[in-house]
Amino acid sequence: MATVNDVVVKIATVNGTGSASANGLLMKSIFRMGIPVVGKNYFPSNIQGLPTWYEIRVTGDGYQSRSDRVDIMVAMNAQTYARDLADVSSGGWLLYDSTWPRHKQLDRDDVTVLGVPLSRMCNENFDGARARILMKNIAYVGVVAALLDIDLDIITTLLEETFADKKHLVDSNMKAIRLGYDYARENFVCPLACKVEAMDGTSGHIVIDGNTAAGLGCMYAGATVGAWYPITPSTSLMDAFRSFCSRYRTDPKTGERTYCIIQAEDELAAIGMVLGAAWNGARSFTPTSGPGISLMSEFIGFAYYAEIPAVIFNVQRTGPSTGMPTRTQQSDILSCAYASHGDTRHVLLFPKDPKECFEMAQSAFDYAERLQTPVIVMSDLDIGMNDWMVPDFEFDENVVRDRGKVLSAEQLEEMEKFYRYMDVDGDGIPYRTLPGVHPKGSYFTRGSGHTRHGAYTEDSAAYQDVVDRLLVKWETARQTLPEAEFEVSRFNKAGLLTIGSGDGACVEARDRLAAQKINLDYCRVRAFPFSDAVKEFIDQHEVVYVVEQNRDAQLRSLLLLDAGVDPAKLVPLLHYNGMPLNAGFVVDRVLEEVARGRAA
Amino acid sequence: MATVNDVVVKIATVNGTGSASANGLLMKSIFRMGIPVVGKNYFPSNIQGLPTWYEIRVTGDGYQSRSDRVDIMVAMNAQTYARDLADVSSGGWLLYDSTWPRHKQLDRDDVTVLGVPLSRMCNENFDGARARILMKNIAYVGVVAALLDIDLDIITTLLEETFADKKHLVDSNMKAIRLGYDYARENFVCPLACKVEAMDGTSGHIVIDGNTAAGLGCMYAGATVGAWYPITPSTSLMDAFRSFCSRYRTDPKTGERTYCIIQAEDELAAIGMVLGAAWNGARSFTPTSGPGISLMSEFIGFAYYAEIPAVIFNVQRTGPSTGMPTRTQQSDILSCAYASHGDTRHVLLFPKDPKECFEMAQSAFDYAERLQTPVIVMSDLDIGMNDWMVPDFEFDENVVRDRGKVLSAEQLEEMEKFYRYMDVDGDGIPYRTLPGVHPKGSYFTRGSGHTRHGAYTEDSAAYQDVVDRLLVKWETARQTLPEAEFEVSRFNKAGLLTIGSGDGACVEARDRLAAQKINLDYCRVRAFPFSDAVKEFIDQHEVVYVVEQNRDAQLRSLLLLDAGVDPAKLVPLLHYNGMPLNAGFVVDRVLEEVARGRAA
Amino acid sequence: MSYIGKPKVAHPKMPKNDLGLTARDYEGTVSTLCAGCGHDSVTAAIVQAVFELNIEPHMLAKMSGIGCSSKTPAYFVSGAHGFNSVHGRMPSVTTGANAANRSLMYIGVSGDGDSLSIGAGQFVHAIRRNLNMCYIIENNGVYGLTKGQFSASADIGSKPKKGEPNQQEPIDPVSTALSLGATYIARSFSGDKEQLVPLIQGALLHEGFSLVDVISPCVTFNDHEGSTKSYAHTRQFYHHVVDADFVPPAEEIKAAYAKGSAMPVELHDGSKIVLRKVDEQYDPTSRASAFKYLRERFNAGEITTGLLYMDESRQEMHDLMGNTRTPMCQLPLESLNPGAGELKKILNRYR
Amino acid sequence: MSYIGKPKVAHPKMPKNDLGLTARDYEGTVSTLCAGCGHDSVTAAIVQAVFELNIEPHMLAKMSGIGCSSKTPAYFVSGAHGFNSVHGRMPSVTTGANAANRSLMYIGVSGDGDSLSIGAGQFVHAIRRNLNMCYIIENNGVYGLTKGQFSASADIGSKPKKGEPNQQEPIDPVSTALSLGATYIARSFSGDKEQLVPLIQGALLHEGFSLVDVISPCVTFNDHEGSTKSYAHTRQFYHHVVDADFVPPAEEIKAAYAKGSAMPVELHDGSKIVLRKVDEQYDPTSRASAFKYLRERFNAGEITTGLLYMDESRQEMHDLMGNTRTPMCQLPLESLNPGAGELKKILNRYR
Ligand SMILES: Cc1ncc(C[n+]2csc(CCOP(=O)(O)OP(=O)(O)O)c2C)c(N)n1
Ligand SMILES: Cc1ncc(C[n+]2csc(CCOP(=O)(O)OP(=O)(O)O)c2C)c(N)n1
Ligand code: SF4
Ligand code: SF4
Ligand SMILES: [Mg+2]
Ligand SMILES: [Mg+2]
Repeated sequence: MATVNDVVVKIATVNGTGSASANGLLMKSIFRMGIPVVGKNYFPSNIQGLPTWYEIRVTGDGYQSRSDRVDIMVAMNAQTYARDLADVSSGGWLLYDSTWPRHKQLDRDDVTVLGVPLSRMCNENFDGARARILMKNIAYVGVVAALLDIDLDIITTLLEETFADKKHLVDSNMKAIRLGYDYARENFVCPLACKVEAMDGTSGHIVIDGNTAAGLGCMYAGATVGAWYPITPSTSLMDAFRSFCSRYRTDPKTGERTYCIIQAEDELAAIGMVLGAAWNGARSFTPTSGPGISLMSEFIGFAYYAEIPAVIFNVQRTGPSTGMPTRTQQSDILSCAYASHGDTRHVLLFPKDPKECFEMAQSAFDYAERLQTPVIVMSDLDIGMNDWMVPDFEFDENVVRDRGKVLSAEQLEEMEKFYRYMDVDGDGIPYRTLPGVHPKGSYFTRGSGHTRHGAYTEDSAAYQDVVDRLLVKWETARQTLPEAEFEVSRFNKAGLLTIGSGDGACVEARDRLAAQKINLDYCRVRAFPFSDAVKEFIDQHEVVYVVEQNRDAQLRSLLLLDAGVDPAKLVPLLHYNGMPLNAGFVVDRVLEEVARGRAA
Repeated sequence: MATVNDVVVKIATVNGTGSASANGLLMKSIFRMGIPVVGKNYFPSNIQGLPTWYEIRVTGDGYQSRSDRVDIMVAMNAQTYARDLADVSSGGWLLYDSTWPRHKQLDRDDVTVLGVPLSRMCNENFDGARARILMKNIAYVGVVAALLDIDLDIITTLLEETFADKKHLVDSNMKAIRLGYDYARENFVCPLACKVEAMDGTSGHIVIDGNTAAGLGCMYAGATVGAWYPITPSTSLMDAFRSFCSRYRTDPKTGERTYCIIQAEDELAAIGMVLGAAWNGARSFTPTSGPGISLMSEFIGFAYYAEIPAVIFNVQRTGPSTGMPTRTQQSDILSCAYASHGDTRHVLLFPKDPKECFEMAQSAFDYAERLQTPVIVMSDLDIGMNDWMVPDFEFDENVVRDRGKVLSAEQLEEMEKFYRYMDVDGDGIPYRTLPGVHPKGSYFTRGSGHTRHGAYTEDSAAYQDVVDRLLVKWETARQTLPEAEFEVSRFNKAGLLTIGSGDGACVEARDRLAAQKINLDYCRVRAFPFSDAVKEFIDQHEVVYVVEQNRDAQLRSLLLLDAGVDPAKLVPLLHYNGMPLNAGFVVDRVLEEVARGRAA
Repeated sequence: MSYIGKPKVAHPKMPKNDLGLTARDYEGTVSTLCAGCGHDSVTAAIVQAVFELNIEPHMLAKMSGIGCSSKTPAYFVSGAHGFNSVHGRMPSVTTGANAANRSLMYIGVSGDGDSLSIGAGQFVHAIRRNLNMCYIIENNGVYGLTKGQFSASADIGSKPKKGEPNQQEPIDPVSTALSLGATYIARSFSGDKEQLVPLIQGALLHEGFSLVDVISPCVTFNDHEGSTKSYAHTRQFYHHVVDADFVPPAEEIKAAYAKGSAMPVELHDGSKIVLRKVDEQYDPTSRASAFKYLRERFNAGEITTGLLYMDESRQEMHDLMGNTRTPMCQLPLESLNPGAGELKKILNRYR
Repeated sequence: MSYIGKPKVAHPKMPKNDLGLTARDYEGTVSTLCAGCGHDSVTAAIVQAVFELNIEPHMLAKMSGIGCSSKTPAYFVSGAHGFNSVHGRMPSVTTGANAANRSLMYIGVSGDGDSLSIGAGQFVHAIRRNLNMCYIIENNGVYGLTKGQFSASADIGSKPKKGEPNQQEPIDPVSTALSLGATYIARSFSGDKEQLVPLIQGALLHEGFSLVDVISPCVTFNDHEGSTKSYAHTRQFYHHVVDADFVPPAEEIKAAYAKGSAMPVELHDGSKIVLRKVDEQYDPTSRASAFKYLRERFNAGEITTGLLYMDESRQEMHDLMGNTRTPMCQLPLESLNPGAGELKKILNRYR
């Protein structure tokens, strides 16, 4: 099938061989041609020597999720050759390094195999083992460029930007590109039937990963204290924050820093530091992943009960326990919503992509300070570590950020007496004071039983008074948090509901299903507790397919518990094998349910 | 109102003054008269000098929960005098130490105040500050004995048993008892209208607390490794295990021990030790409370996924965070059911009293070993630290305990190859091997992604295969665990459902409601996941009142998620101020709901 | 835990400090600890120390974990903010608090259970960062609040009230801190206020991590015969090696030091600690020799006390990082981002 | 992590140990670490050590946490059971495992991140219990698996690949272990198999807690110039003080020791460790002097290696508790309760 700007290229290599930059170059060059792209990286949980894949979906119609097919497989890893060949869609192509012989027995009739002697060419043209390996990767970019008809000028420009000060590297890279490009043009019919063509689909967009976006968001939010313990896939969030801050928050003259990043000894300490800093009035945060959340849970409960703001980024990965650290999932929803023993519940935000990571990284601090409670931004590996094409981020300098109810020295001066946990405004949110501001503001923060006045108590009524007020605050949160996104028509009886990185696949699935005359309304939830509108959305439909990336229908569980909706209406569509969600899965599962007689 | 064997005595003292033994003596003497009693201790979270209360309910009809009235208040603490007087039910009595004057302004017309110069009497009759304080407590026992008509011979016997080798202590204690007793008989009309009379309501029963019972159960279960970190209210469980083991598991000749108790450095370590020991085939356990569960959650998820047996006793206390460590609640239900990040769920057992603590302490090991997963016994402070009158424990020496699917050296010898995570029997439970048993049994236990063969994997299908099997195991657990207790009549449309220490109050509430012609069926759940019968019970009623001791309706939440019942049917009756549940609360709440038009 | 308020009537003739406050102004709510608990004496020493140092109450931050000892911040300086965190995690909270506001003075009160068992990791890492705080361990060899289990500082052979003597090697916070390079290490005894007060003062003013390990007997669970953390045992085997006097910036050192030589060390704010060597052999400036001495005395059954090690040369956490002196929490939010225009430029890197 | 199986064909002429096994029989699956990683050399040393010690593979328990280092137990002795626990918690799992079955031999492999940051508390307490295990830290100064952040053992001034040099005081596992009283403490280098193998053998046979701190460079993230945990730096500043030879029970000590004096120490199973002093000054039997020496050399920039401290006199965990020698997990369940009759008697106490 001949297509334009609708092709999926998957590259199989070995990690630690420098293929990442080659793959990035390939993706970027297509993006620079104005064509929307989706890039997904499937990498192992080790440092060097294991199979790794990169998948580029060229998607002229701008879909956001990974595809469910492979048109061109660049099979650079002998170890996974069989599996890679099997993965190619019928009618597709497989590119391999013909320097060495390959398993002919595995050949498929419906796949065209293209051999390019990449190693030989690079060995002949470059010196040194390391350079030869690197250049082999760049050479396959050249081959693919020829096969898809990617603009070589754009590649050149990209290389010039990357190696601004290193002209010789631009030259050697271009030489490798040329080797592949020319070989392909000489030996194969180029371009293939699936090819790319410059278009205007990317202006006003950038390509960025969610962790970088969140790190940038934290800087823009004015976060000053970041405490963390390294854990995949959240590590690059703090790396980004650090690199933006070292550029923009370091006095160029004195070298003095207006940010403080602490690599904690573990996650228990990281969250402790965040609480200490927030108690003192700094915007503080910690990025982590599942195991970190488990370790933080005692302190998260403390923050809920002592009412201390805290921003936590949970970049979710696959599985219980250590699981698959380099695969994606949305499986910490329940553990985050109810983290810690006792009656606790926590505000969650669900960004759908890097742009929302940037935005929610900022608003999370506002909510945390406004609500005086931990706010957990529920990202995942797919969003956090993959490159997404998203609209440009915006920042309005005139927006005054919400610092919540903090009493100033002047206000304290005028008060007769300050009581920490009084519901003065009826919204369940008390006033707080910061240490060092005014003598009248002092109080004793504690996770043990306390009264509305902030005094220690073991009295039943005084204790209950405070935990009951926290429920009032919860309802305030419900009104305060970002509203879900809806697409509703009057006629549809069924709806699709998802969160976060499920969005792309759901949007695409809706289009595909609509093409089959199955029309679904749509709701993308952005926060927990759920707004009234989410409940209404469910109430107004006969059936709602809840699409989420975990085994135990955790989002659906929260909907039952917090929105109090009818369980019979909520049909779980669960994807939890660690790969990012794709539209095909959603379409198939909806069709299955419809075939079983569910509403559509 | 004149009553026989239906009276509530509450004693207000200061902790650290030795009143605990006086109160125990009082309760025991009534029990020895054959009259059922309920004892509740309300103590502060400190060691000395703060108000503390002990409440003895004499309950000829054998109810198990605390009462909602106070007939006789023994007000020994000036600090809480006002509050204590206010607590007395109309028509009741207040006993105070008339050595010193008291707040006459506070007097109530409907309460009879009885002054006894306890301090003066004791100062005159005993030497030394410490003895005088202790004897003052014993003296009020004498007063109450006279007021209620408790048999002095029984008190004497009890003292003789307690101070078997210390005759002089028996004498001094009896002297103090006599001081109080005689003073009362001389100055008041004794006995009061509310009095006790010997009956035959306690034979075949003992008075014991749940932690002692659980510690005894662990010894009988053959537990050999106990790891723990002290935390109220679970500490006395390990103390009991230690004391039973030091008596019964220490070789009388060599002094060698067949048990190993490790005071861990914290709860993270305690659960790690339990897993290490269980992996090696020992029955191992840890007692803890809420904060400990939070800290253990990473390891609990590991055990779920790596399938390692572990027995955890969670003696629940009040509140999120440190909360009120000496008050009771059932508020860790959600955090235990879903402890840890990722898709995890855990088996819970809900003992209702010390007898079930003894039994479940044993069966918990069977379930853990059979199901190869953590089993959490959800006790609470009320059960664990209060004295309960319960039927004698039984132990059948002929019952062979279930050690689960562990391959022997012989079995391994005969196998071609052993694979750790294969579902050979279709019940979702694989076979395991123990280190050191046979070379063929060796495998690598890990919390990272693994295949059914036990090999490391990052493969989507192989990963999903294992977590899907865990769901099969979950269904096996559902069939395996102890069935709920039901009381069902054909005619009732409404039911009452509870767990654990909620039982006593619910049983009593049902009787009281029945007296008002409100008949409720009853279900006491004993395990999570819930059996099919629990679901049926709910399905068969129009409304089910779910009585639990937390703010967030956590049991009800689990019922929605795991039993998939109709939320509209489940009406939450929530009690969470830290005091043990009483029947009055249940009755009032049901009446409220009925008044609102709910089925009854 | 305060059922009873404490009357705050100061006698008009009570001495006042430079801020015009009396010692009363540095008290807290009434202690709920057992009568005679060592911790209450430490509380009193802290009150005196901060009173004399003229610390504005609200510029002091009182940090703690969980335990009888960790309750004590409620019992001193009511006018200071306090943070009673979770068990064993005071160091991390203090680290974050200090990161956010370096202008406050941090006093952390912990127990041997809180710091050496559940909190061992955080204790170690606060030292490693040279966190600017005064860290007091009220060391009684037991878990007081959970009723008397041995803690990790219990000595081999120390007897419990009932049961068997401890057999495990004790963790000595002082040697551990020496091995980790803490920059101010002192040991004292709750029963020796004279020694303790200046040690706390020095610890408060030292820029960096200051450890004050205070033997603070638990009268209820660990003050019987055979206990090596009892009042009697401590008094008997107590051995001062280097005492310290604290001299405020303005004052000159004029006291005459009878025993041993006196060595003044200047602190960052210009005040001084005068080390008075009681034992001439002892060198409080060398980790190696301090460690050796301590072990030898330990083996001889002695409890070495005083200002055991001091290093004014190492930078504290913020300075190691090159952070601004303005407290992070006081930086205006608007000043912390490069604006909309710069964002555009940043985005261009991602095209 | 084993995508490829490893062919297990042993050459017929390969040397066999007393059990008739070849070194091949002590290998594991193919390593997935970076080519040149120090950890792979430690793996090789372990293989040789256990091969030579004639350990039955299934009687060895391989314990670890999380990290590149913690993966290595998969790469040696496939025939042994392994427990790859969670990050930093290997010590507690090993404690429990040992509590249940004292008849196995325990080897724990950890990293500097795993042991000195998240695992610091558990590390400390395993030492305190004198847990009978061989604890190997594959110390590379960085977090390898999470891509090169400094660990707590990074030296002051050590340079990262990019970014700023480390400023924080390192945690030295050896000095920490000395301050805590570990009973066998060694340091070595992954590049010095000759020194490393007998140190591991001694550690395995020592009854009690044995620490082997192995400088094991991370070629990917910490082997560049300026890194103090690089091959080059370690080789340059490497300083043997006491080497050790392991002599099995049966054999007599007959080797002649050229440099320094030789001191045989008998182990519990009758085998011996012969300490060969390379540096006459060094005394491996005194915590105090060992600490002093180590600090002085450390200040001089040297990396002191060898068997640095040994104490055969202290009892290990079980013996401290007086536990039976029969593994707890092998006690028949029926033997562990006093029966129904005794239960009746027990209940009578509660009437
Ligand atoms: C996570 C957690 N585990 C256990 C406890 C129970 N607990 C409270 S205080 C304490 C020990 C206190 O000992 P220490 O720090 O020495 O203080 P002390 O009471 O002796 O002054 C323990 C174990 C807790 N509060 N939190
Ligand atoms: C609770 C938790 N936090 C963080 C991580 C991420 N993590 C994996 S390995 C590692 C550090 C490993 O460093 P080290 O122990 O020195 O081993 P190396 O890789 O250097 O051999 C970290 C932080 C994790 N697995 N679990
Ligand atoms: S129990 Fe011990 S530490 Fe706690 S208050 Fe009493 S004496 Fe002090
Ligand atoms: S990253 Fe470093 S520690 Fe990890 S395998 Fe590679 S070289 Fe070894
Ligand atoms: Mg203590
Ligand atoms: Mg490392």
